[in-house]
Amino acid sequence: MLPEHLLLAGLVLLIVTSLVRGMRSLAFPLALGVIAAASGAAFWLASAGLSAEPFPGHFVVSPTTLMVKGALLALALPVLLMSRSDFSREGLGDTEFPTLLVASLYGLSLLPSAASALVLFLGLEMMSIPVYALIVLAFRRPQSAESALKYLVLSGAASATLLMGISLVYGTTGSMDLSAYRDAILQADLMARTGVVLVLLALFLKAAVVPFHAWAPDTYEGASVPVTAYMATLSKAALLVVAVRFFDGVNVSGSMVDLLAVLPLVSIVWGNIAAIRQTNLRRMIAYSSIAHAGYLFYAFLGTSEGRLEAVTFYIIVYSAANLLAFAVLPSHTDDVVRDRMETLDGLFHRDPMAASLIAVAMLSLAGLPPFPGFTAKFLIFKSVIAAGYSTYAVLGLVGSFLGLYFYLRVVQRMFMLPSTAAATTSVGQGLGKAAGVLCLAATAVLMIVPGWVLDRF
Amino acid sequence: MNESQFLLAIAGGLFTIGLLGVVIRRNALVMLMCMELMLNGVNLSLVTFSQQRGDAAGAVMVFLTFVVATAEVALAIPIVLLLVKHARSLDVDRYSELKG
Amino acid sequence: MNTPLALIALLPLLGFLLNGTFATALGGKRFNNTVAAVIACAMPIAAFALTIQAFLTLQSNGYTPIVAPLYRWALIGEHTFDITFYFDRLSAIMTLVVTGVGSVIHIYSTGYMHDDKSFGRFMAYLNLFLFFMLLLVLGRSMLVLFVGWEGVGLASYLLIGFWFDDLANAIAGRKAFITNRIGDAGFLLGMFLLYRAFGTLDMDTINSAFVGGQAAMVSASLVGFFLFVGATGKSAQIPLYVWLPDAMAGPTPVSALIHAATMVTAGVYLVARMSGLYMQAPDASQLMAVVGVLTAFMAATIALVQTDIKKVLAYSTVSQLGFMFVALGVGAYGVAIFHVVTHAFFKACLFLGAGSVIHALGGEQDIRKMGGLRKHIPITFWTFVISTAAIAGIPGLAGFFSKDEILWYAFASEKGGAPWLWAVGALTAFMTAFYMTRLLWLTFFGASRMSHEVEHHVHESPLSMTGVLGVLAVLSAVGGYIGIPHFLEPQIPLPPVVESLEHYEHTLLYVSIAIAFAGVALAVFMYSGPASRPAGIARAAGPVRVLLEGKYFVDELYAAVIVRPLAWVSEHVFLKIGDKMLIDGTLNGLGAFAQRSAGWLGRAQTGSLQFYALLVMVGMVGALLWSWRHV
Amino acid sequence: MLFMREPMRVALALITSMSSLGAVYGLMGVHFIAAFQVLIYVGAVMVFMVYVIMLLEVKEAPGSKRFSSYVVPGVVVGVLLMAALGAGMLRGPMSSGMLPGEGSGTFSLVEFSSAFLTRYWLVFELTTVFLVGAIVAALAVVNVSRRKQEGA
Amino acid sequence: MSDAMLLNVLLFLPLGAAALLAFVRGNANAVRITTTAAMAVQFVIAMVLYSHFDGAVPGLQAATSVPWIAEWGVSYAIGLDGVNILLVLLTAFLGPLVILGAWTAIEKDVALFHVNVLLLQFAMMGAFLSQDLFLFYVFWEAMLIPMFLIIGIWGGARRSYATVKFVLYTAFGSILMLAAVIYLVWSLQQAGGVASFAFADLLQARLPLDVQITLLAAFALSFAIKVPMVPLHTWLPDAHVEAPTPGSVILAGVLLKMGTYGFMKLGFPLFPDATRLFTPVLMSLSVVSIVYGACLALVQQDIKKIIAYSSISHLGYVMLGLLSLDLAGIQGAVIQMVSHGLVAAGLFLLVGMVYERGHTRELSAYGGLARQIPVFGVFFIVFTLASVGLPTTSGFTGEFLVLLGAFTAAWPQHLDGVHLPLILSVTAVTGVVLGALYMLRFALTFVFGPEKAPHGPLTDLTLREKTVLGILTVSIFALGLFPDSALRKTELAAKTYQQLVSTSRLPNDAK
Repeated sequence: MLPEHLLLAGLVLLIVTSLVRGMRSLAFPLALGVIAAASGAAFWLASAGLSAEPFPGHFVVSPTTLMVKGALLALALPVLLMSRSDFSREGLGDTEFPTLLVASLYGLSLLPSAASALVLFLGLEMMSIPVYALIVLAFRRPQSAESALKYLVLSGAASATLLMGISLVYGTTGSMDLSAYRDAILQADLMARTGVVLVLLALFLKAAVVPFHAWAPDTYEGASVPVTAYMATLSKAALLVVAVRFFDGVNVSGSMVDLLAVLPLVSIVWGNIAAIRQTNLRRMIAYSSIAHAGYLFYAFLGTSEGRLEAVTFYIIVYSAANLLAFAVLPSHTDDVVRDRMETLDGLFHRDPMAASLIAVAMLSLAGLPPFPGFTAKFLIFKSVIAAGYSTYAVLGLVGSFLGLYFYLRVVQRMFMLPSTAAATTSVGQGLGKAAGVLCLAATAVLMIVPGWVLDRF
Repeated sequence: MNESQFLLAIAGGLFTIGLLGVVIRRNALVMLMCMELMLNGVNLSLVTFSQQRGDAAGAVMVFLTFVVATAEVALAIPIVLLLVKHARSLDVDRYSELKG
Repeated sequence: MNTPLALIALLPLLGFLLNGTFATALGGKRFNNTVAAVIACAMPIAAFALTIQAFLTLQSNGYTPIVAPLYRWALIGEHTFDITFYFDRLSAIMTLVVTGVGSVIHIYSTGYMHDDKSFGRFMAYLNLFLFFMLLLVLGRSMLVLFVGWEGVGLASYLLIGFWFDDLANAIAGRKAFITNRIGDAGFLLGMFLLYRAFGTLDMDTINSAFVGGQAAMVSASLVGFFLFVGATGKSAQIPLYVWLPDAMAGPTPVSALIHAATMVTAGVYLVARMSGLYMQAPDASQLMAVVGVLTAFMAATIALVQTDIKKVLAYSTVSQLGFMFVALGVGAYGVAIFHVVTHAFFKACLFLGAGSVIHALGGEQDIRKMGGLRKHIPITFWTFVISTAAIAGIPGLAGFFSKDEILWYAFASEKGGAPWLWAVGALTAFMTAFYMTRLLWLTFFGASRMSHEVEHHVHESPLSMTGVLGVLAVLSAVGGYIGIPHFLEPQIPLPPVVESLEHYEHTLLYVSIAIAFAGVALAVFMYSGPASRPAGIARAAGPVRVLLEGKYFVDELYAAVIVRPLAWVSEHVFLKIGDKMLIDGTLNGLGAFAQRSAGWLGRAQTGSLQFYALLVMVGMVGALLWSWRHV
Repeated sequence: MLFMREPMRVALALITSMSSLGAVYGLMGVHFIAAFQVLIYVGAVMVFMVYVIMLLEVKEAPGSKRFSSYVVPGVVVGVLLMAALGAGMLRGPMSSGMLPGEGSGTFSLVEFSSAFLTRYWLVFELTTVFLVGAIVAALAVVNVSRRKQEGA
Repeated sequence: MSDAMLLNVLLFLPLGAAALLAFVRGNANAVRITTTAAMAVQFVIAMVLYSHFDGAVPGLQAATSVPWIAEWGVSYAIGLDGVNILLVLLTAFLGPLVILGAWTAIEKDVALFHVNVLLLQFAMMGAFLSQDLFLFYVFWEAMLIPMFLIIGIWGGARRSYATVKFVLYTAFGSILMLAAVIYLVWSLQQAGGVASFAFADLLQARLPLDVQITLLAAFALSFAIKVPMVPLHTWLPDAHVEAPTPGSVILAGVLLKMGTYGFMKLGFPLFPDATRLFTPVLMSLSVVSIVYGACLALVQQDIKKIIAYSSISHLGYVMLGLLSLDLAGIQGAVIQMVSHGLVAAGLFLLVGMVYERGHTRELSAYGGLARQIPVFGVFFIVFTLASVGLPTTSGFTGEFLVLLGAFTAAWPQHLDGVHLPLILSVTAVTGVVLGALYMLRFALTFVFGPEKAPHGPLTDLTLREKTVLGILTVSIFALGLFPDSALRKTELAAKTYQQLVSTSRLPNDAK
């Protein structure tokens, strides 16, 4: 578990830096290095084909899990890079943000290789606890606390639900191993079923699937841009990885299908429609992320072989696009103003590069070819149809069609409206651009050689 | 209705009451306590099962729950404090500015 | 050997390209009028010469048709569409007429249009017309014929609307084009049927196939009908004749060349060319005869009351074309062609004469404002007299022979000849004599009704015009002695005559002579006397006069039945209801619905934490209960 | 505790229920859990709670509503949920309720801790890491509030 | 350099040029010249490939195929065949003319505009060339985005509405098509074991009738929207009216061919039995399009709308020809596609030139243009007549062959009672009359009649404009007078299409 060790070391060092006055400025580069190293290590181990079970029944590593780990960690880099625009000033999270991020990432990196509910739960909490802090950290606006509270309460409820589910499954199967769920899901036993459903619902709740989505828009809006980016992409991604772990090796059937088809479908439609009217960027992204959660859970209708591949590919594409959009978002001293759609009006005339990158992101999120968002969607719906749920696939596609409108609205605003706000530059723009380019490169790779990427999983 | 079932029933009840509390109470602190209550329910059921199985895993999980619960409270309280600073009230309904 | 044929058609095209490019605004008017005139006239004359040469060749090798393939237009599967020229007795006659009359009219135009600001454009158009007309008569395949067929339509469209600054002219041009298009649609259908039956469009092949009787696959009558629809368009027969009178909006030489001498006879040529088919199509032939005679009669009646010099001639053209179709209908194809030729001579002469009159009067066309012109413009007068006599059927002149033969076959042909056809025809001939004499009299005799400044500078036209008039007058005098029917006999046999009727031939001859003189006499009697005389008769006619002066209100009828309903349906049903209301309405409605539901969902996001928690609870209960369905 | 107005009362009620739970654990023979229950919850968490409650003795206007506006639907759904969960948990396979003590049932603190440090020591480690993270987070939040005060 | 290599260059040239423009920001003219140069080179390459293309050889030519997403059986496969060769040539031919013809039409964000045009060119080429369903779909959809931007940024007043309508319309069709594509490939994988998106493999597919019908419906919806066929056409007038001149030209010139091309290349050959089953319906729709489009063109007051609706009518002929399953009809359809590309492009260029001078699209605002700006008048009449389908113009070749094919195919051995195909083909012939009606109505007050101009006298065409229109005119007459060389290239493909669609491909067990 080399990456984890690296992160842990990094965490300790970061704490040290935050304590020692003179070293505060080191925090950011240090975190950057650590995360890069960790993800690099993960990739390296994966390519080395390492597969081992350092802690039987708790923690397993295989090339695939390492790849996922590496990818997720790599996606954290842009988050960190773009954070400078909000968290650069002394005492305003210049050390806290990196520290908390690394702490959260540590938990996140446990998830792909967790083999027991214990580790899984722990990792999950370890990932989300720092996020509560991150939300309030910027405190650019009074609502941050409110959004933090909403997130905390509801995800606390989610944890409780998850635990309840776990305990029920434990009750029926008598084991905390994730392998136990394979039987539990297939069992026609009431308690087992209840447990599994509770677990699933907890995941839905954390991943913001209708009707458990309500916290997302408020939280995303209240949090600062980098944190929103982190929540919308990485924590959601981790959630999906967890889900894959739970449903590993199971082809869902019966009423589970209904749950996994109907609720995601509803959230696809709900998210895409509700986003139409949004005048607030992060809120819109939140709704779009609700819809995307829907697509992602659609993947679980498919057979278990392709599932990890489909989900991972999708979340990578989706996260890359989201991060791309957030990274180059023009910064503004007032977070509320920055969040308004109007600030995007005529962006192309102020900052062509940013506008173009955001446009790419939006179109990729909309799933329009040739952007990778399409390939990802294609992969998901391919697996759904292959599993024989053509009707659900068609409905889902039509739902995704609804989403086209508001993504295009953003493009229209940036390219087709006269510029309103004046160009504002602030600290960290450069790094933001760097992050954007990073994501763009990722997107390009995913667009041009999707086959190569897919073969890695 | 044997003993373990009775315990489980209680566990479920606690869980539900906790959730219900989140729904129907306005006071932020009360809400937090209700969440604790939910976790307690879970713990109870975990312990019950682990007892039946005679297996430590459940107990370990309970241990984790303790830790997590503590951490959550430790984090929730300052946040609530922030809120209160902002608008001198614990009434959650005051904090519904983010919507739409 | 094949070069001349192609050249005959291509020379005028060359003229068109040269003048069209360099004598118009397109090339910045590099040619002055003289150059343009020389080029424009040289081409048709050269073509005429080539035609004569070709004709001699034809004669020399015993009238075996000359076939001159040019290139392959398209190859579909095993069926080829070739661009091939074909020169036999029929096309020889037509080509001679077209190039001959065409040439002289070109010369005439150089005088007539000399002062026009778009002289070059005019000559270019004339050449273009000639090119297409020659394609029409020289083509072997119906495809080539059709190319010419539509091409002449185009040329006529452009020339009718030549003075397009006046919208009325442009509208007249459009009317001509559209009406012709309707006919062309029928033509196309007939062509398709033939293609389907024979896999080729070469007319000689098709004819021989029909004559040989191996054409069971397709009903000749149907094809005949479709082609006749085409002919009615081009040759101004009922119901599509309406465009021709309006076509007089064009310059007079155009009326002479296109709307009298050549283009309008294309329909006649087509039927004669497909005679082999029509011989097998009695129904279609019958229809043709009836339509022809009705057209002749109707047009003649309208001509009785027209006061515009060109309109009178226009309706008489329609009427004469009717005669030709009668001939075709009763199987006397050669006779029809004969009348085409003679008609080309005298009608061209008449039109050009009218043109000369108009030219002399500086644009005045109303015969009520003329009179007594014979002293001022004698040459025009005399040529006009001759050609009028010719069309009226005065014995010895061209019109007499051809019209008489038509009437005879209408009476006695075994192929659908009938006494009533003859009767109507004779009546029409009488009217023709009458209204032509009326025209002549009102224009040239009696006292002058011209305003003084007009009368002041009335002048004879230049030689380029009067010379042409002379030539045509001579032709309309002697044209009748060319025995065209008998020349065509070996190719297109004349129909047999019912024996029982043969002995009527001379009787009918005298009768028609009498008719001609009667018509002339009546007209002279009416218009030489005091003006009260015709006025009285007009009063007596009452409603009939209204009907005639209203041209039977056919235009109004078409407008009410076809044109306006079409526009109305398109506007109110298709556009307003179909596009705007049904389709776009639905789509915009859906869009609005999405917006509204977005609003609803937004309101569901109350911001209240408890509500969210409640949602969670509801979801949990629902999910749990649902999930037990299959347990 | 759902119906008491004063947060403090609620807290006390919670404490009671927790300690009684501890008692139950004790009865079931898992003494160490009972110990934890009492120590951590009652000892730490709730004390903290109570402290905070006392700290911000916010004057709730007497007329202020105790319940949110969703009390009615909440209760209804709550009852349903309780029914659902109850059904789900009771109609399990192990309804042949094995009383504590049967089978390999109870195990002493020794067994537990040995197991904990052998089979589950990873979890143990992670817990520590987790706590570190939590502390950092808590500190961060506290910092924020402190900064707010400075700013104010 | 081998033909295959050349083809790849042909495809990627615009992309390269776009990249160049994106980074090299010169002044407006530099951008325009670069674009034109790139397009011109592309056209030259296209000409070379066209001349090398041998119509007598069956199958693909100058083909490239390399695996792209191996595990799905997706490959980057492009190539020339009789179906796309003419359209590729058309696309490459119009490219430079569009830029030249609308040189001054775009003054705002010139670089961005030309980048978009080049991307659009790339996408369209790709769609025509691709021989792999996935690749085709990607290009097919990729066309949306540049067009969306072109209309949306440089468009008219109601551009926002028009763009959204355009994109949503088209995307809706594509979404269902996507489902169909996935299902098709998956079901083939079920049957044959191996997944493949290659046209060649898909055209072997044997599908039960109900499946064929469902899939055809999805494909047809998507293609019919692009064509567009009534009643899915209402996006076109709006898009055309709002689009800037070059946008309209490309839209009418090339983009509309996508739909008919899709039908000919995929829609019908993939599902022959369903196609034959639904031929009456589709045929009726195409005839309705012919008549309906013509009628609507008859009552428009906006000069761009007239041409837009005329496009609907003209593409109805293409569909009719394709559905007639008669060699003449199919060949005619192909020619008609190219012809409409040339004619509509010319007309939109002309309208654009007038718009640049008069700044309004109201028909009633103009009059007697032939007198005011004679050269313009000449070209306008030429293109009008070509659109009317007058012999010797390309329009005639297309319409004549289509109608010939449709009619001969529809005529029964013995006339007995009502016979739908016959009625349809006869109705289609009336389209010839209607075509003349609306185009001449357009010409009547526009170029003829008393002189009228919105504000101030108009200036006649510049040399540049004359050149562009001249080239187009020549091509129109070339295709009208000597279509055979083109027909030679496409005949084999037409026969293949005919044979594919007319032979049943139900599963063996089903028979």
